Amino acid sequence: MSPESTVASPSNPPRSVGSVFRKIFASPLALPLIGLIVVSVLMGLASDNFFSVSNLLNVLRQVSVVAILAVGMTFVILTGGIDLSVGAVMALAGTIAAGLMVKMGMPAGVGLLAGLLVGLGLGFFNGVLVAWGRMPAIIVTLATMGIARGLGLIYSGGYPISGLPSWISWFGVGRVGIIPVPVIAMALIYLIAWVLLHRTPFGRHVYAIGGNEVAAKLSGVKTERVKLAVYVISGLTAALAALILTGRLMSGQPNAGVGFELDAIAAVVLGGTAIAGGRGLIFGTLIGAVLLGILNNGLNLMGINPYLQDVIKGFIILLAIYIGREWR
Amino acid sequence: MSPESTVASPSNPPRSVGSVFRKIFASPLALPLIGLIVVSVLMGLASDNFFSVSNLLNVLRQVSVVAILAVGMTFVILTGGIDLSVGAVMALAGTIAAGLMVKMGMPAGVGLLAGLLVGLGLGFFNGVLVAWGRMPAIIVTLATMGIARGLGLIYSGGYPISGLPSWISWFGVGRVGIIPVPVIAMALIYLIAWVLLHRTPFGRHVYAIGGNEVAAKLSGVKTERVKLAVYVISGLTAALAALILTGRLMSGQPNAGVGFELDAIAAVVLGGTAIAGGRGLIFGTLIGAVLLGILNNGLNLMGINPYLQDVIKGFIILLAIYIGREWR
Amino acid sequence: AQDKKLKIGMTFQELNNPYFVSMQEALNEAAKAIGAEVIVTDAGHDVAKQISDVEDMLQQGIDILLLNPTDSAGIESAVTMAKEKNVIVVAVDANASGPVDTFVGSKNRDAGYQSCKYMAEKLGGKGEVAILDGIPVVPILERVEGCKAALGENPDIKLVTTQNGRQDRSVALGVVENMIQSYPNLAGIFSVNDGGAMGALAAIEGSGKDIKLTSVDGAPEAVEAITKGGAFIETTAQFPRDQVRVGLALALAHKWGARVVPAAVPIDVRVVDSANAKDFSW
Amino acid sequence: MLRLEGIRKRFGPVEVLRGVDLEVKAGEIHALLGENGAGKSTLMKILCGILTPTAGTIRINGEEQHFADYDQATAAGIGIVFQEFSLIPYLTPVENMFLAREMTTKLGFLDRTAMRKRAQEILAQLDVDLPLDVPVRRLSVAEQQFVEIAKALSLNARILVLDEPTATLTPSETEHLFKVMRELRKQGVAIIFISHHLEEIFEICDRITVLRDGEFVGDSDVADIDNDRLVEMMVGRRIENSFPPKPALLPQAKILLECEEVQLRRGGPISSFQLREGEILGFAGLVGSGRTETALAMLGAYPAVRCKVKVDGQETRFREPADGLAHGIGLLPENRKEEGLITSFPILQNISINNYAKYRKNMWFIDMQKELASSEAAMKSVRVKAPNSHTRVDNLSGGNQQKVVIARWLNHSMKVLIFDEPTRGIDVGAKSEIYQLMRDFTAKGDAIIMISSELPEVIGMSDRVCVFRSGGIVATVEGDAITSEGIMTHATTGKARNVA
Ligand SMILES: Nc1ncnc2c1ncn2[C@@H]1O[C@H](COP(=O)(O)OP(=O)(O)OP(=O)(O)O)[C@@H](O)[C@H]1O
Ligand SMILES: Nc1ncnc2c1ncn2[C@@H]1O[C@H](COP(=O)(O)OP(=O)(O)OP(=O)(O)O)[C@@H](O)[C@H]1O
Ligand SMILES: [Mg+2]
Ligand SMILES: [Mg+2]
Repeated sequence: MSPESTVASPSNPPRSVGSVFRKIFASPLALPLIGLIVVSVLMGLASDNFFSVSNLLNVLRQVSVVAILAVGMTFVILTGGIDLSVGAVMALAGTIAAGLMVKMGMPAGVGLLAGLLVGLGLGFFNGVLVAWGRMPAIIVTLATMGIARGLGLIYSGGYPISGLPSWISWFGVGRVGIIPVPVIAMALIYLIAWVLLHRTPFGRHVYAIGGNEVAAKLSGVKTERVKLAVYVISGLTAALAALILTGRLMSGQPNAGVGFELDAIAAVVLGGTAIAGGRGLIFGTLIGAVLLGILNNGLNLMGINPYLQDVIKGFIILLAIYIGREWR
Repeated sequence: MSPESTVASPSNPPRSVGSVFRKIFASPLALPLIGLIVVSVLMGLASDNFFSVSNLLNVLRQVSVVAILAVGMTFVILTGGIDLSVGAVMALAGTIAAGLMVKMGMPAGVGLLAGLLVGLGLGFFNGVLVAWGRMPAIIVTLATMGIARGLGLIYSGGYPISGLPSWISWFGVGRVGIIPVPVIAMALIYLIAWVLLHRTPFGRHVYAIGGNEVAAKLSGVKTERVKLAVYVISGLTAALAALILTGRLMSGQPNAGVGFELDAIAAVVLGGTAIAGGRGLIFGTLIGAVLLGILNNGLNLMGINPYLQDVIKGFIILLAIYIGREWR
Repeated sequence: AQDKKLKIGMTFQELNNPYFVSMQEALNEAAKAIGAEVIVTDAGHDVAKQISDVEDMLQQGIDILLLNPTDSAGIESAVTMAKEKNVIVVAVDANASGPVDTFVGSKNRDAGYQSCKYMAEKLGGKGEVAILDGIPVVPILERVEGCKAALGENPDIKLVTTQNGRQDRSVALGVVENMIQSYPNLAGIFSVNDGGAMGALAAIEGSGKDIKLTSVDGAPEAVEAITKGGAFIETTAQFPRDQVRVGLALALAHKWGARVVPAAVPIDVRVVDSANAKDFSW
Repeated sequence: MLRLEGIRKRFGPVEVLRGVDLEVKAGEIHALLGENGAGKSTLMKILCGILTPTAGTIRINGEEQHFADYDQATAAGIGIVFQEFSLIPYLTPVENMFLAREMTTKLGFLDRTAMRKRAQEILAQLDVDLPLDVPVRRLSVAEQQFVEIAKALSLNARILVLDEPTATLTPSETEHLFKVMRELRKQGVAIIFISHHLEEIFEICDRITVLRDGEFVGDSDVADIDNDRLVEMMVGRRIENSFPPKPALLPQAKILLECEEVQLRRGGPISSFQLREGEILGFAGLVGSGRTETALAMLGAYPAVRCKVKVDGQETRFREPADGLAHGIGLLPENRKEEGLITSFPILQNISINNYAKYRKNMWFIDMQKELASSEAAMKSVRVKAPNSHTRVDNLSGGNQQKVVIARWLNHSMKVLIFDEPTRGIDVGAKSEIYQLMRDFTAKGDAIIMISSELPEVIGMSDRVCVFRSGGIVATVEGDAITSEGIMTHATTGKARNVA
């Protein structure tokens, strides 16, 4: 943004071993990755259990819910928007899905479908208001957050909804080989997101809108539709996260996921995506989410006083962002 | 932002009754104000108690804490930043102030001063990282939020700190005539903020940075210092809000103010300030904060089911923003 | 307010927890029986909002305030204000500072003590245990205190860690998963409430380890899990409905002019385990 | 081929186009001329469906057209290069060129090889060599300009609108652009060309249409008109010699600003220069020769490797432009929209933004009356065309925006002004006024550094000229040595570096 940041870049880098290395280093993923490695090593030194396979899979499984929310958040932030409703939408989707199965005795498929529709519907609602209503995303999604939480509580009457068919837990705790199902789901969703962002016109348009919305519109990008789509995607990933969370908790929880939106945003920004939009990589978000998960896990493993954990986490996030700030 | 939205402003408005009316209507304050009036009338119709003097003063007193936080938030948002740490900073300032008085037996003045210093210090911390560290405000202040909460809990051991000298309650529940002290404090702070924003070079620079930071910098505005200043102001208003809150709660509460940052942001945006910065009026923020307070109060007075209140509040906020969106 | 219908206001620290929801249900039933009007608010764990809620209720002219404070010290000014308006104030579940007429609440220290004593017995008096803490408010802190006292009576039981699950199922799940990773020999977990315990249960089941879980509350889900058998072996039940019923009764007694109403009515807690879980409900 | 008839457009109470006609034939380069704010860009936006006219018709090949948006216009064969850039800064040239009309494989995925190939074809047709894999924000202004043109051409436009494309180009690049335009003309493309450089009109255009204050003034074949007549049509009066006379340089003039040892990049050339009171020092060179960076480095707005500055003989270090301001040195940036204007402010506050020391009241407060009076005077002195000083700057025409930024600095009591491309996008009439204002400024003993890519301006205005090449000053010429041959030789000798 500042005049200094517009420094000439090497055009047509010469191919050599050094330059390959430099190119890796020049990738926007490099710094989040370095942050991840540094934090992992620190955690490994401080706690013997950290680097066990079972613990690493444990971290990935814990991370999966926020990481999946962060996929939708990445799309939204790339267009220069924000979605504060993801945690509440996730809770509502899980609650409705569980409620339909348990309270209304519907087949599980109907419940899951309804959960997805809740996510899509609220995403659509956000998207329409932001894109055509031209209302600021932060306030639209804040309002949606309140609405979704309220609806979840009304529907459930404040009680968590348990008594789900036991196979639902497969989504949360199942494994394929040794890999937990949530981790596989997360990997798949990230792959799809990457293809969407980097191999389709839609992805280009997402980046273009974040880069310069007026110019994108002038070039013929259907900015409203693209913006609608990113909020719908965010609603969809929230519903998918709900599925995994429901499998993990084996119940529909209207108050689940409070504050998850902030974790998802932190993951996106830690991953190197510019909060103003236009720049960022989806795998950066994955790195950011894992970084946050490792912080939680490692500090827990070390048995640090929980109050102190918040403080340490805050400083480490600051440090990670500071190191990586050139890319922002 | 769209080409069409940049409508010409009235040129040399002719003086006539119609045009005075039009001018009032053309002020960016008009729409928030209309929203406020409409909601008030609705609430008045729905509940007999709403329009009593005692209830209106009651609403203003309830609003005061968030309204004061929203002053600092307005400065920050005008520069294009955001401060998610205000709620946590407020809690920490109150906790430290109470702790010094009660646990360490210091004179009340020292405690209050320490509270203010906590606010200033954390604001300074945010400001330095955002201005000179060039880190995104959303993530810096998110981290500060975690740090401040953690510190408050560590300091207090998780217990609220009570046993304050009873005169402290004057700040929260005292009255001058029939006007509650928090309301007077709020009015004073808004006046000072208005003068700062509209009658001093500093205020112009705040708006300029939000309008175009690069241009402001190249034309000789000390953008870093101004940005530092707005975060310090935000920390200061958080500390002032803490004083009133402590008076109301008669204790230092490390858990107080969770989510207040979102209320403050909602007040700012409802008041017509552009979330991207550069445009907005401080009295709009006051209107926004009062609107939120009236919603809470009115829905309570009507005895609406608390779950449903969230939903209704969400929709009314959306409606208010939709009506007022032309100014954004 | 022309007709002299009795107005009862109750402010809850939160209403997305079955414990408080069942209180609300009991209140509605009781009020219906005596033909009173009920106003309910949800503070969402925010004292400042709770004070505002009380202020709003006072504007509506309530006669009785049943107060479930999210923070005992912080709510004092609301109590004072209510008393200034001659409203009868009864604190329910957690006490409040200030001129409260009566406090009705569980013996929280006892609850923590009994849960952890039960666990210690089932562990044969030895092994590593952990505490899953919650939001730092007085009742929760008392439960932890009670638990630690019970554990302290067993020299071979080692309290290896205390982590905060924020009484939230999803947070607790992750925290307990990590606990299990870092303390492979963990034999028991005490959760300060059933919400956190349900998350801990999911984590324990996911790990496939033999870890015994006890908790406080007696929530339907917890009771169901205990009935089924498994890791969740005990919850020390509170009686939320009875707390409200007793609280309302005492408030009415005040209203009718009784002068020797007890200032505090501790409500007993009861150990619920697989033996008696079938027959227990709030 | 294209006929616009009776086009009218009003924005609120202001009617900016009042019945304009325009007729363009296939294979013709048609100049659209007029003062700043005459309505040229507005008319072109209407042609492209971005604005809807209040009245009037658009006909293409005799058929009446109503474009709801730019897409429909492009479908009808219209392509435009906007006055303000419309590229996405973080996307590469190829991505920008095919934005919103990406080529895809049968499965709906991007066909990146095909797009790259097509982009290379178009660029080859333009004879332009660009790095294709870096985000466009890293390209020079000229390179960005060619990306814009390539983007418009990738639509196979039959009608191509170029709104002041040469404002940001150096002569050699302009020449290059003209070659491309001639080629396109041969292919039967109709080109509408907007420029304030009249010599360009005579060089390349076939016909002209002139607007004044939103009205159609007349049209003509270029062959039938001369420079003076053209200016008269545009401005409504005659303009004499546009450069004010150069005063004699005092030999004992004090040195106001001295720059010893500026090095922009590690290993790059080291330059130095002196600025004397009462003079205009020109910075000439090709685009990318480091003029802007040198100026920014002096003010601490660009991280140079080395930069030693002396003000009034005192060694000084500027960490940011505010330090320069405190020493009486101000900068008019080259890019008004991104670096100059506070777009959310009205004209008034854009002028007063950095000048509050002048309007102070009771120590801390702004004297609003003084602010208004002084800023309005400044606004008048550069003749900003706007209803009043409360008009928002984003509603102004490009040239008028530039004038607002100039007014900001002329209203200041500065000792040294660095004007980076001061007349970019300014019409002929206003240009000579600005030249006069610059001379008035130096006549008080103050000095100006003028960075300019317009050779005639450099020659006409500068008392001395520093010529830049690849990041440093290679020569300083003075007096009669200031000739276009002289400057160009210095600017290009050695490794001739042609951006385009
Ligand atoms: N935003 C930018 N990011 C990276 N490199 C840039 C940027 N702008 C210019 N450059 C490069 O920096 C070098 C010097 O540019 P600069 O703008 O200082 O040149 P200049 O001589 O002032 O030319 P002009 O003002 O005519 O564009 C050029 O190589 C150019 O490609
Ligand atoms: N959106 C708008 N709202 C109000 N007025 C506008 C708007 N856009 C342009 N104008 C006004 O219309 C007039 C014509 O502007 P336009 O940009 O077409 O001028 P131009 O001939 O291209 O000038 P230049 O040579 O400076 O680029 C100007 O007076 C400008 O202030
Ligand atoms: Mg123009
Ligand atoms: Mg330049």
